[in-house]
Amino acid sequence: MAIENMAFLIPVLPALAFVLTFFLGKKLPNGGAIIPIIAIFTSFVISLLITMNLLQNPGQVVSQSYNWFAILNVGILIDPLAAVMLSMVSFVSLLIHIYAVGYMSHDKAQPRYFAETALFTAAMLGVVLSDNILQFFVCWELVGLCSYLLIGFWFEKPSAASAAKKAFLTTRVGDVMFLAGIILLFADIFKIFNGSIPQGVYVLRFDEIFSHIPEIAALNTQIFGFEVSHLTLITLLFFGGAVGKSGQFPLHVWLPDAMEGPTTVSALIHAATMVTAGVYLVARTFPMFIAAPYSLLIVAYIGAFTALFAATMGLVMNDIKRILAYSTISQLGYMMLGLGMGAVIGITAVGDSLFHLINHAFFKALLFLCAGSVIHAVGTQDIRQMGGVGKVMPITFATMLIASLALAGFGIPGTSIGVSGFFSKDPIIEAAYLFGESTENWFPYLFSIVAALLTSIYIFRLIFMTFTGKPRTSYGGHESPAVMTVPLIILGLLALVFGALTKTSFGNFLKETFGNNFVSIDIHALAEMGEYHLASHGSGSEPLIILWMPVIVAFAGLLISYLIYGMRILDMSSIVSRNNPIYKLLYNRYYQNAIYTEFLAVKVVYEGLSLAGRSIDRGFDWLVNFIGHIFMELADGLRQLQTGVVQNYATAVITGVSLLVILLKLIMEVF
Amino acid sequence: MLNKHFTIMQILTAVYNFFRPRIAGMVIAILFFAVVITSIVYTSWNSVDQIPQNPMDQSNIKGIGMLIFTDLVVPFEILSIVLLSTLMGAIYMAKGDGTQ
Amino acid sequence: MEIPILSLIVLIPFLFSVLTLLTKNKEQARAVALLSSVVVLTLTVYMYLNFDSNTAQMQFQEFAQWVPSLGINYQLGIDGISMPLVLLNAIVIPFLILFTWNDEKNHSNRFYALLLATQGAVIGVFVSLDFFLFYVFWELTLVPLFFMVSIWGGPAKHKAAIKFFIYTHVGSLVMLLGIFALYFTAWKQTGTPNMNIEHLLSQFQFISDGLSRNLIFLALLFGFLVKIPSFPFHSWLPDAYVEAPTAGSVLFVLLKIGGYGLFRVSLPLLPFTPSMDLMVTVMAALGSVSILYGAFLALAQRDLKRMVAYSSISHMGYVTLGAAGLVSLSVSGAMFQQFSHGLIMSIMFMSCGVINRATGTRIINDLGGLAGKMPKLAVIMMLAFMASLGLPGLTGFIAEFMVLTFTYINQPTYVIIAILAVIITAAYHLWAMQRTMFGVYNQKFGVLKDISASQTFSMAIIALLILYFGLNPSPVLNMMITNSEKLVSLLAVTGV
Amino acid sequence: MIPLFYYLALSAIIFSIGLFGFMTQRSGIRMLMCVELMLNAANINLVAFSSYNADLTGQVFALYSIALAAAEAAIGFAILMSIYRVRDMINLDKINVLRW
Amino acid sequence: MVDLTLLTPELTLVGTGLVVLSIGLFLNTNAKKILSYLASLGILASLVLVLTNLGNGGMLFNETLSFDALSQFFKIVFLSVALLVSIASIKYTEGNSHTEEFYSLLIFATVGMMFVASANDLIVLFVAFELASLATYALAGFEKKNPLSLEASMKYFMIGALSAALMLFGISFIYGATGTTSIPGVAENINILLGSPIGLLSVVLMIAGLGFKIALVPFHMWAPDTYQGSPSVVSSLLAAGSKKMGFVAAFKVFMVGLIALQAEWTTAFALLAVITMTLGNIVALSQNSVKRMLAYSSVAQAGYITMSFVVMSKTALAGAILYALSHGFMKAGAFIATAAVIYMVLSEKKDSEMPDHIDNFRGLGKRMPITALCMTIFLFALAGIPLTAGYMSKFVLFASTIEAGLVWLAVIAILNSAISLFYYARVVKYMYFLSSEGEKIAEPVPYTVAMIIAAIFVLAIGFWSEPFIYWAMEAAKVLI
Repeated sequence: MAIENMAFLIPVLPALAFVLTFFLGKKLPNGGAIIPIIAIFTSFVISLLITMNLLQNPGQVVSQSYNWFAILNVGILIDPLAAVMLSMVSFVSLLIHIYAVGYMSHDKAQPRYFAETALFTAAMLGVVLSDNILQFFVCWELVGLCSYLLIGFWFEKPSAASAAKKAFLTTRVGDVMFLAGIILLFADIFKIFNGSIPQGVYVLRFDEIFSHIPEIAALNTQIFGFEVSHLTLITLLFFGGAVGKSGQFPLHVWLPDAMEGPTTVSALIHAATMVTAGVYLVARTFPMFIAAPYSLLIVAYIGAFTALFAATMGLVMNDIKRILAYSTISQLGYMMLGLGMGAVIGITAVGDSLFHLINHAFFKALLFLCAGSVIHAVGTQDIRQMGGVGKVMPITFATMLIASLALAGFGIPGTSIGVSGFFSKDPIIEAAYLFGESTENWFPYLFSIVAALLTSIYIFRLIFMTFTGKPRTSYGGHESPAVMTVPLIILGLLALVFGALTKTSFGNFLKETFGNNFVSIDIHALAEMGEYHLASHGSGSEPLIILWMPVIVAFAGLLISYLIYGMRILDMSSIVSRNNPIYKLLYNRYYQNAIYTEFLAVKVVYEGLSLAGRSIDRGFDWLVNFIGHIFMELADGLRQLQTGVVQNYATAVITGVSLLVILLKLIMEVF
Repeated sequence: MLNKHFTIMQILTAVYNFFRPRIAGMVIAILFFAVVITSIVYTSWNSVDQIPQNPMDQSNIKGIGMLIFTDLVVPFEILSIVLLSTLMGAIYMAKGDGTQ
Repeated sequence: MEIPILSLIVLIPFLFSVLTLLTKNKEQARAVALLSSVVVLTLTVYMYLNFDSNTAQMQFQEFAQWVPSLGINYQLGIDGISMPLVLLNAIVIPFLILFTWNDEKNHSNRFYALLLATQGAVIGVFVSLDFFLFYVFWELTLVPLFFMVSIWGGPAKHKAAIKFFIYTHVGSLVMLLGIFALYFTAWKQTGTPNMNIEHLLSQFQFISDGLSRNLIFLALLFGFLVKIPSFPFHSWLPDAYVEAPTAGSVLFVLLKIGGYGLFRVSLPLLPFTPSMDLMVTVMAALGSVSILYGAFLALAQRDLKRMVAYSSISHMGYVTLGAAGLVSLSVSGAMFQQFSHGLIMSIMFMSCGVINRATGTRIINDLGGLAGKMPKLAVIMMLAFMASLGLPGLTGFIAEFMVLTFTYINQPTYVIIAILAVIITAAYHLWAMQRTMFGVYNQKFGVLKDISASQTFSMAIIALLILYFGLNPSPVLNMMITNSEKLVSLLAVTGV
Repeated sequence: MIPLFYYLALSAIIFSIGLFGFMTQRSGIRMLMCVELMLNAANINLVAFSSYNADLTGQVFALYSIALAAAEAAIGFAILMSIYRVRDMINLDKINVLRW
Repeated sequence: MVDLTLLTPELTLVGTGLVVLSIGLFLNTNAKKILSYLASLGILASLVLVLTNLGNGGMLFNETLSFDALSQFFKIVFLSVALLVSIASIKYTEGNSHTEEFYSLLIFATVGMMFVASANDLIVLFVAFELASLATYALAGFEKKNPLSLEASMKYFMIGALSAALMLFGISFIYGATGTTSIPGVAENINILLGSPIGLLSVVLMIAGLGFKIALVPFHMWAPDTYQGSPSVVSSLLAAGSKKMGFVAAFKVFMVGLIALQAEWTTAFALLAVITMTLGNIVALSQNSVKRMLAYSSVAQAGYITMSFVVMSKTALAGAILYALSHGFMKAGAFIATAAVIYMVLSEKKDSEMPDHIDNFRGLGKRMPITALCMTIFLFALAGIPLTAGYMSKFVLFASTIEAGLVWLAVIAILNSAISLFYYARVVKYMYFLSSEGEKIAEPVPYTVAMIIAAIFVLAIGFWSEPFIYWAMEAAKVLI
């Protein structure tokens, strides 16, 4: 059992690496990259060992917690959910660090880069490990900080600096909602304990929260007229935080701009790890979601809509990284949809969406890294200027192709042949179908199918525009060095094989998450509270056509993009032009920029409230000065009384005497 | 003897011209006077009914003398200092520096 | 043997401030000043080490008769409320002196004398248990700052100094009225004049008519609110903070006597004021409004230092809000906010000072891309800005979290208003950070050299402290919690 | 015998005339005369009360106040003389350099 | 035999006055410096004598003179102010051929004040009052050549004479109604005054007479012009010395004599106190001449002390008495400091028309460090900053006003002292924060000595206030 008490090392080692690289980085070769690589490797090994242990006896969960301050604690919880995430995060981060050694080789601020990525990994591992909601929030914000620092890595570029600010602010809006959820949760628990929390009870720990779910659900408040249960409010506020972090519909604007940072950063943070933190939050607090009426439905709808919405925009992007960014948003939409399907398939939803999360991490990281090596070689990010890169960079082309196939999701349902993307996305679509069947609400299913179609269209558009055809501009493309291609190959293998191997064992491994020594909940009892009636049978019993639909759609997408971009048989100029309203709408990204920055941030907040506030403040200032001014005026006025003539003084004395007598006489009469 | 006959009108106008610039002072003085007179009138002074006439020596110099040097000797002494200091001050102020 | 440690801590700064006046040149003056602040620091640390943090009683008490016929005596003592604030002052002042180590100021011996005098006066306020002594030190804090702003201040220094002096003086005079009323009613009830704070507070509930109790409470509250400063009485702050030299602004920030008064005097009185819940809602409303108001105004500022001044108003709103929460952890959260605000704001003002001296301007739009030229400053300033906007892992977050979470229980509406301000706080901090540090470098500044060794050292140490207390607040927080439990228990007694 | 009231009325009248003169006269000497007038009015009062209360202190006080009046007159004229020497006029309403 | 030892302080003082006068006749001008030393020693001796027999009281000359804690306390005030003035005027009368006149007038004025302090009879009070006034008329006009000084003494004389007449008129009525002139005697048979309007008239007349000396509002018009015009040392005597004489006379007349008419004169004083305070403070805001500003500030301070008549509690009286003492030191010190500055200005350019203009104070911190420091102490004491005499006396006075429940009066007083902070801080600002091109000047020794003594006492009362408060309480017991 020695491995359990090594668990705290997982986040601590990368944090140590951050401190060392930050200060000693300059002196070491290529910015001291070796330190974080070693640290993350050890964390990966430890988490892998713990996962192995957990696989044997899933009931035995690692859980340690120590007193932090007042009634709050700091602790570690590794249950199947956390173990899987730990291994994925450390593994992907390790590969990307190795890749970054090559990618950042000629950048002069390498120590700072490696320090920040090491800190990011530590924070992300912290998020995954934490056993209470407060520590979760603390690491959650630290992850936000690292993304701010890394997006704004090349801070000389004003666009990078403003992108970083935009990213931090938008995620901050989500974090505020998350904080509000924690505050509401704490207040309710405080009420439940009616004012005095017994010694040694850590209020915000997950087991404590889950054990009080029934009481919290009982409390409800009036908001805008209709009755809302506190649990729904808390879960939706948590979901608000997840929307902010994972770039779901209203708060996704920052993710495309986050591409300003180096590609390895995009790969690590905006593909594999950070953005999935939102999904992980919903997964970690899944019992609360399932016990809260309506909240899972809202998760599902937003997830589905984002999937479609992002995919439409992905179609028209010309910058290679922005296409992948929208693809990430779309896939995250899928994961949220998967969790939302918990309303119909219960706990397995967590397994499905986590499975998609892990696979997506692999092939999306791979896509970004390939894009990185293409940009590294070609020098531009605009796919219209690329073409025929495949001949020059065979390995990158091959791995990119595998990743695209995985993303589109090719495979034979029912058998274990297929790309990992297929095995993870398919159950979600089937669950959507089941959801449609049981609640007559077909939107999620429709959105997911159309999104799948668009996904394969835009990914293969990218493949054909960059790798096939004649080179449109002259570039001295050369294959990336070994240090970059090796991680590509490893990720390529995983993208191909991982799905098939672990599709069943992954599912039931994750079922154990909420039934172990740390916390044991009866999902069905909670579901009743949430008014969700879980479908009795698992997926797989749909008619044949539904089973094959995802694969058909993937092929259709491949065919369409091959015709348009591969063979160039259709003349796209009529569609891809300014006057085509739909294209313009998509190209301008539904004018979000205009809505968010110009109107909301600048007009309403800045001009409206701040400048108004400043004028009020000037009013206060003027008031204080005015009082001072009155006294000076009065002083000059009264000063004139002193005429300097003796006779006037005498008159003043005498009048004073006579008036005083008369006045006193009056006052005496009155009182 | 008046070599010119002054008509009542001329006297009145002269009086008016005299008082016109000083009307304010006039009003205040009359106000003060009124206040003093009313307060005197409304007080009932318990004065003795008959001033004690001491038929044999009309003057009360002896009484005053006795009083000055028994009860009120302190003011007397202070008065001497007053006169001395006023004298000194007045001479200092009045004495020119011998030029004109 | 019982060395009068508290009197030493209060009197040494005054003594040395006179000594610095006599020194001839700058080198001697700053050496003497540093020596005095280091001595005070060691004494405070020694006191902190054997300070028992789980009793709310007064410790290290000292007593000496001063004016027996009026019941005034020289009485000092320290407990969980005042210990962290004394620690804050004792820690930051030496580094402040180090920070101003080599800027060429005229009359630098007067400068250091005033600095030490303020330190002595502020610590005096925190440790005095006699209301008369409390008021004397309270007034004494104004005089050296008035001189400091007027001599070494910015362009409009005279107006700002006079305005600050009179505004806070009126506030403290109204407080004096409250003290008189309390003092004399207690004198009438107990027959003997006694100026001890504990005694007066305990006599407060026996005052017969409710109206005078309300008036006394309001008069005292007004004095403290002007000093914090909270929303309606804050208009002296922007001018005073902006026109003061860097060291002056840092001293202003260390001047936490307003909040301290709130905890020492107002909260014990609260349960016995007749219209108590009105008072609590007023305090909570003022707190949350000043948070929002300060945040919005900070967003609208073009001058960096003025923005930091308004953000200080916004942060101090948490103190009033936390105090109004009337839960032991919300009150200790407010106390911790005082402590953390002192640390964070001192670095922010120091960095404003450095930028102003290096580039000659504080207008945010003219600055740009300083991170390239001044990396050390950039890192420290980044940490300070992050702490100030409430990033977890730093003291700012701990205080904000405790105040917001535990005040929500009694004052939900005002916490919701305050939460809105968190986004605006993040906005103006990031906007300022991005405009000054990142983006394209403004060539007209020519070559800029980074902050000097002494400045880096002092700012770095305070930054490390912020990090340390952010991660592990309990060394300071436990004593606050014990005291706030005692304060809040008074409420329970009266069945609130 | 003459009731006390008449004396008091007389002294009040004289006092008011003195007051009126003091307030309105421009020349310093006339103002001094008016001060003398007022002091003597007070003396009348004192003597009247002394005789009607059959108590001599009033008369002694009157004596003292006469001495004081003399002293005041002396210092008054000395000041006026030095003003005349410097300003060649003693219209006191012109002497208002010190004002506001 | 009547115990004359009580009278020794007054006698020594008169003795020194006469000796100074007579010796002065035989000395030539530059030898007259020893006269000033002699006079100061005389005053010091008298002060020491008062301090020695502080304990024993008693009545003299069948109750016309009473020696009790109150009179001793005020004698200390008068003598210490006179000492400060005499030390300062060593420099002022240097090379002046009439030093003996100056000093003897000063001494006789102080004698007058001392007799007023221990007067127990209206006649003694009036005569001593007149002695003090008459002596100071000549002092005010000491600079015969300077038209301003003459104008000042003229105004002072004219209004002084008028007020003397009014007071005499008042005393005559009191004598008439009560039949006696001894103050306790008046208190006994007050019934006529009580019942009839003449009581009200005599109260107002007495207020007018004494109000002139205290400089309450309607009767204060002379004060700014006289303080500005007359030599600074004399104005410090007037402001610090004779104003307090007015107060002790008022204490005796109203609190002992006309105690029964309390309703009338409390309302009168309440009215006058508020107006005096506010007018004094507000008009002082806009003054450019420091002496005139100090004049208005002493008018305002008189308003504060008059509050004790309204509150009528023992602590209030103790506060007023303590205020009288500390104001004596503060104001005398401030005027002497201004005298030093004027000396500096005049020594540079002879004919500056307004030597005490505030611009001349520019950069004083650099040019005359000791004067600047003492002036700052006095100004902050006048403003009421803690650890100074001003603060302690304001503390006791305002606190007692609250104790008596007159919260409105305390609030007005507090706001007034806030306003006063502005014009005091303004002078400090000129001294320390504005620079001037003048170079460091040797500060005249007598002025510095006087200022340092005053500053020491101001800080002493602020810091070790226990003895002073104790004596003030003792003095207050005499009245109530």
